[in-house]
Amino acid sequence: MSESYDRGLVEDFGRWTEFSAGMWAWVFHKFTGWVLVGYLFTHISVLSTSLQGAQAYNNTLSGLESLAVVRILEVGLLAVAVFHILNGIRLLFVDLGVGLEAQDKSFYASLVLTGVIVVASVPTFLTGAF
Amino acid sequence: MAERYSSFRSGSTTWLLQRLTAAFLVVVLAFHFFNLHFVTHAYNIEFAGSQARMSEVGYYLTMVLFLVTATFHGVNGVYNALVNQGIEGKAKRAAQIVLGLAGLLLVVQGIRVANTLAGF
Amino acid sequence: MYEHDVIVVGGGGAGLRAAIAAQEQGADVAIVTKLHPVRSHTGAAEGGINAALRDGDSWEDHAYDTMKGSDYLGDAPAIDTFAKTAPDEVIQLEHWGMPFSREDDGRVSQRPFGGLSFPRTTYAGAETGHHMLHTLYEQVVKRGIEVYDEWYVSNLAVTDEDDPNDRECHGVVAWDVQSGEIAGFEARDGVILATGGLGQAYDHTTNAVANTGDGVAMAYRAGVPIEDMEMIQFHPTTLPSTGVLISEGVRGEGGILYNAEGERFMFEYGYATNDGELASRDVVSRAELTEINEGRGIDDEYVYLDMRHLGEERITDRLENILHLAEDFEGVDGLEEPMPVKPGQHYAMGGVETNEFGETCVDGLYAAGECACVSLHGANRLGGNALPELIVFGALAGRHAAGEDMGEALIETGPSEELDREELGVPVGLPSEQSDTAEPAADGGEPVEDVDTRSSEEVVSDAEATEEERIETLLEREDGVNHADVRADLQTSMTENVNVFRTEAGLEQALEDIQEARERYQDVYVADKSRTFNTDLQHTIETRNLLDVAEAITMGALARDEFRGAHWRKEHQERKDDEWLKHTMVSWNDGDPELWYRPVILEGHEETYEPKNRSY
Amino acid sequence: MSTQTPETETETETEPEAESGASAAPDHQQRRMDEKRARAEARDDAAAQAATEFEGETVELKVFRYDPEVEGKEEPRFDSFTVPFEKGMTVLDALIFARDEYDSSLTFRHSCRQAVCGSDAFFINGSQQLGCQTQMGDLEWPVRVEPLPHQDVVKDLVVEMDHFYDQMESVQPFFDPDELPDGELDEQRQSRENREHIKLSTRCIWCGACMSSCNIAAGDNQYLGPAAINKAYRFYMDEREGEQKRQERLEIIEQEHGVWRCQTQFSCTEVCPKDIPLTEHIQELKREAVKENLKFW
Ligand SMILES: Cc1cc2nc3c(=O)[nH]c(=O)nc-3n(C[C@H](O)[C@H](O)[C@H](O)COP(=O)(O)OP(=O)(O)OC[C@H]3O[C@@H](n4cnc5c(N)ncnc54)[C@H](O)[C@@H]3O)c2cc1C
Ligand code: HEM
Ligand code: SF4
Ligand code: F3S
Ligand code: FES
Repeated sequence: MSESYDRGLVEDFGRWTEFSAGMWAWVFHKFTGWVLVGYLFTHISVLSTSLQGAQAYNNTLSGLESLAVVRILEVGLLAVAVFHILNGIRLLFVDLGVGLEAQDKSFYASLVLTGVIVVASVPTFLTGAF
Repeated sequence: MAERYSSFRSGSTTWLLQRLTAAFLVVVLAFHFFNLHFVTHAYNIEFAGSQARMSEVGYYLTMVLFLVTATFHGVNGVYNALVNQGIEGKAKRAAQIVLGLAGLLLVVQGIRVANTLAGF
Repeated sequence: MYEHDVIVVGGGGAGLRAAIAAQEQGADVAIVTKLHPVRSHTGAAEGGINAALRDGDSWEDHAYDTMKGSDYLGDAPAIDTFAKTAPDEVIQLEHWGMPFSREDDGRVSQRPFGGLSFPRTTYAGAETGHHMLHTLYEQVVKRGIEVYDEWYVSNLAVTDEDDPNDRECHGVVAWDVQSGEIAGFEARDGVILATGGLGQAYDHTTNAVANTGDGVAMAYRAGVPIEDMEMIQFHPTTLPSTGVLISEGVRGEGGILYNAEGERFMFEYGYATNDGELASRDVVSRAELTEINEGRGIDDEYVYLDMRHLGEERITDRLENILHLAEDFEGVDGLEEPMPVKPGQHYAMGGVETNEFGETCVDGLYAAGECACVSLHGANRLGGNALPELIVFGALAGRHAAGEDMGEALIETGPSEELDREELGVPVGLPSEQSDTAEPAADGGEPVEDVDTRSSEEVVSDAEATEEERIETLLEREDGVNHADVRADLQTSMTENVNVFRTEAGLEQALEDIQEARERYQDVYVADKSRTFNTDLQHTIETRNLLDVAEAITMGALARDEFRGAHWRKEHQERKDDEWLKHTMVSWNDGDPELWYRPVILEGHEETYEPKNRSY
Repeated sequence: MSTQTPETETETETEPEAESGASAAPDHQQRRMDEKRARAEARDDAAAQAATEFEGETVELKVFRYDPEVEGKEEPRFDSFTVPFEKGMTVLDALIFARDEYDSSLTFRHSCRQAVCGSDAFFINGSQQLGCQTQMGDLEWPVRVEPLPHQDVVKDLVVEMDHFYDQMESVQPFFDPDELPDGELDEQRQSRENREHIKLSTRCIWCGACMSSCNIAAGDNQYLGPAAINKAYRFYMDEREGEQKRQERLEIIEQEHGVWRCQTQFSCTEVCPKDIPLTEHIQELKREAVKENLKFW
């Protein structure tokens, strides 16, 4: 049984609403993980401008930092990283077999905490952006 | 029927490494973020500052280790995600090669950057 | 056509044990079953498995309890074999890893059960059957025994000699439910029927929807006499809305029964002043119904079973499953409130007549488990005696079928020369119009006088052809009666008339109803024309089997005018040992059922029994 | 209401026959024909009346239909059935009613009606549950019943289970001790604690709900899946199990498509009708595997 019988629209109908906490956590963790890898690659390439000398490095960085989009993306990155960290810690506990019964609650806690940290950091991140 | 599950390496090592790197990354990533967004603000970063930080051996080593662990963690994570989607055979082999090379490239380039900043 | 040495029909406890035993004898075995083995109803058994394992207990005591419990309608050779072998078989299960409940010293626990003189019921929580079934299936997997699951066996391939004693069974005909393929299965050495119960003849039952007495009906129509069919056990504690069973373990642990007035009626009304709630099942069932009939029931329907006083710890340790059942199927929290219970059909003591090795009178045909009647339970089965029966006689039948020499059996099988016949004043059997189309002999071929000269392969392929035709006919019909209507009417009548309390008029009424249902069944049609997973077709064929077994149950009940074990007759309130120490036998007789009797054997390999008064 | 079919308008009157025997036959014949006609008419009306016929509450059941062989059913679709609601009615009861009263070709597995045979796991209102264990009253109406997701559909609510069985059987799900006590009637000893430890894992009824709910199993066909891993756990943790088989089994479950694939989504644990803490068991085995491997370093 290598392929599943395709139930077409029937298969998908209303399906996503029925995800439970653990599944959402998995989806988010995956998404944030991928974003972080993506960022890691971008990050290193941006920093690579330093190989062409201090001037290039400074120009690139300040050039990017002066863009409002970049600033907003940075907030996004923070959100992604914070969630991945918090949920990652949650997963580490799950791996240790600690608090399995509260796995849904700890997921919600990660979400809330991420929100709080991100909101609190917005002023710092956006200083001088606009 | 065990042969159906033959694999190229034991899953437990990479699984454990993924957790260990994660535990390490929690600390360093938090430090990194805090350092470059709250202590020094990202919009204030200049070559000179980076160079100053990088010249400290401790910091340099931490950053290199950070790079290596993050790369392993990220690349292995992506690979896992692909296997979870059931890739097999050629596709799997290709993923291993591509991801492995990308990771290597990233680490090499990262170290070059670090060296430059540290002024080696 | 498929070919194996031994073919086991049914993947419940009996079938699996038989297959393992035959395989250990070196036979090439296949299990053909309409449900995947782990879905068999053995998995529903809760209470436990009886076996004399400990100091202070002995197999003789177990045998004695069983004989007494049977109300002296059990055959001593069967009972002896059973009680003696059960301990080995139970230990065998333990060695196969079954997760029994344990004592502090790590040995398997035993608890008291109704009708037993020693606490000899081993158990695994309140899910004993589940664990036993899975443990056995695990061994089947280990041995790589072939399983044809979701294959419905619809007929036996038996030769056509006049006298059933001369017939030979060469295999079965089955169809793959999933694809609709009809195929013959040739058995070189033997066919073992292990198809389980027939509770679907009733509408309030603890039995599964798949328990339709297929094996009994198939063997019956192939000429094997069926024995003591009227002996139907009604379990005293089933949930009123679904029939789900509340294990006897609850009473074994100390649960009590009381009526609407809050009286502990087993004692207060003198139904069983010694054993109270732990009296034999028939006694408790009748007590409950008497309470209800006399207006002391709750909602005129049920009584209460209370286990709250046992305390949460003990309940969750030993009866946890009961809490889930009461909650899921009746919405009652067993820790907080008493559970409503009433009697429901539970077990068929009767079935295909076999000797103590599981062999029937037809050569190469065996039966084991609930579908068989080695005559172990007689007129009443003790709680916890069915599961050991599965493994004891399953194993014996398996080994015998695979060729092990076991010597001479003490129990005689098959119609004999001097039949002690009985006529009923009510019509039974096929309605007149059906008799020409009725299968004239065992597998539907032409009857032959002396010897059937066909090769075994021919016998199987002929049977296959007949079966194909029958199914074709059912599928071709465009209009007619839905089997579900017939089945529902049958079930209602059986529950009303052939229940715990039986009256002459009621039994006659039931026979009329069955006769009428038979006639309607002639017009039955299958609405679903698909070959893929056609459950409509399957249920239609099962309904036919239910008609045949229900009729045999009722015939036997009408003829037996005494009160013995589970069989209670309003007009005849005493056990008549002079007249009725004999087994009811029904022979299909090519569509014209015949009722006859065979004496009970009270003298076994080692023990001899004296009928005693059965009081608890 | 168990499996009993509710009374229908075609209930026949049962006048007791005064005389029995052959003379009654023509009579019976006549009555049979009459009844047959009446029934055919009744059936034609049944569908039309359905919605209005029942007194009291009714509930709408939307059932997934598919049959590769039957014209009009080759395309998957939903059929609606109106079923009279009674307190205590389960989804299985409702399905049986729909089948027996409206459409006998409606196909689904079921047997025990008491959550032990594991045949009737369906996708009910968007989650995997046993039909017999799910009260209609506890669901949002209309009730939507589909076959288990991520498995091939054979017909209507029946799915192909072979893959699930294969996975279950691939972990060598059988007991294989190194040695057995040889005294007559000697049993192996097992402590109560150890039995307690494996108790929950032995409850599995092979219903496949967990496997169907797991996204990883959906993506990776070779993944053993929660039920099979739990089965391995049952033996691995049993102190009576032999050392050698224990190692072999550990090797099977720590293959690439074994425990490592589990992403702790917990949906298996949530849907399991026997409340087996599957995720916990899988995690425990991951740790066991790591521990085992660390020993060799
Ligand atoms: C609720 C309940 C609780 C019980 N509790 C206890 C207890 O505590 N202790 C005790 O000793 N006994 C108990 N019993 C009795 C005991 O469980 C049964 O008698 C016993 O399990 C029957 O086993 P079996 O192998 O004969 O049949 P089953 O387990 O019913 O198996 C029958 C098999 O035959 C197959 N089959 C049937 N018809 C066909 C066909 N036409 N073609 C192919 N295959 C077919 C089925 O697929 C199935 O695999 C209990 C019974 C019930 C109902
Ligand atoms: C800071 C602390 C971090 C923690 C605690 C953490 C934790 C985890 C954990 C536990 C997993 C494994 C999930 C599983 O297999 O079940 C994981 C997956 C992953 N992580 Fe991290 N991580 C961190 C940082 C990072 C960083 C910096 C990156 C980017 C380079 C990253 C990228 C990924 C990716 C791509 C995955 C795979 C996601 C998937 O399943 O698709 N993580 N993380
Ligand atoms: S683990 Fe639970 S959900 Fe999975 S098959 Fe077993 S009983 Fe069903
Ligand atoms: S849902 Fe799947 S991912 Fe793991 S926790 Fe359960 S097996
Ligand atoms: S019918 Fe057996 S589990 Fe639901």
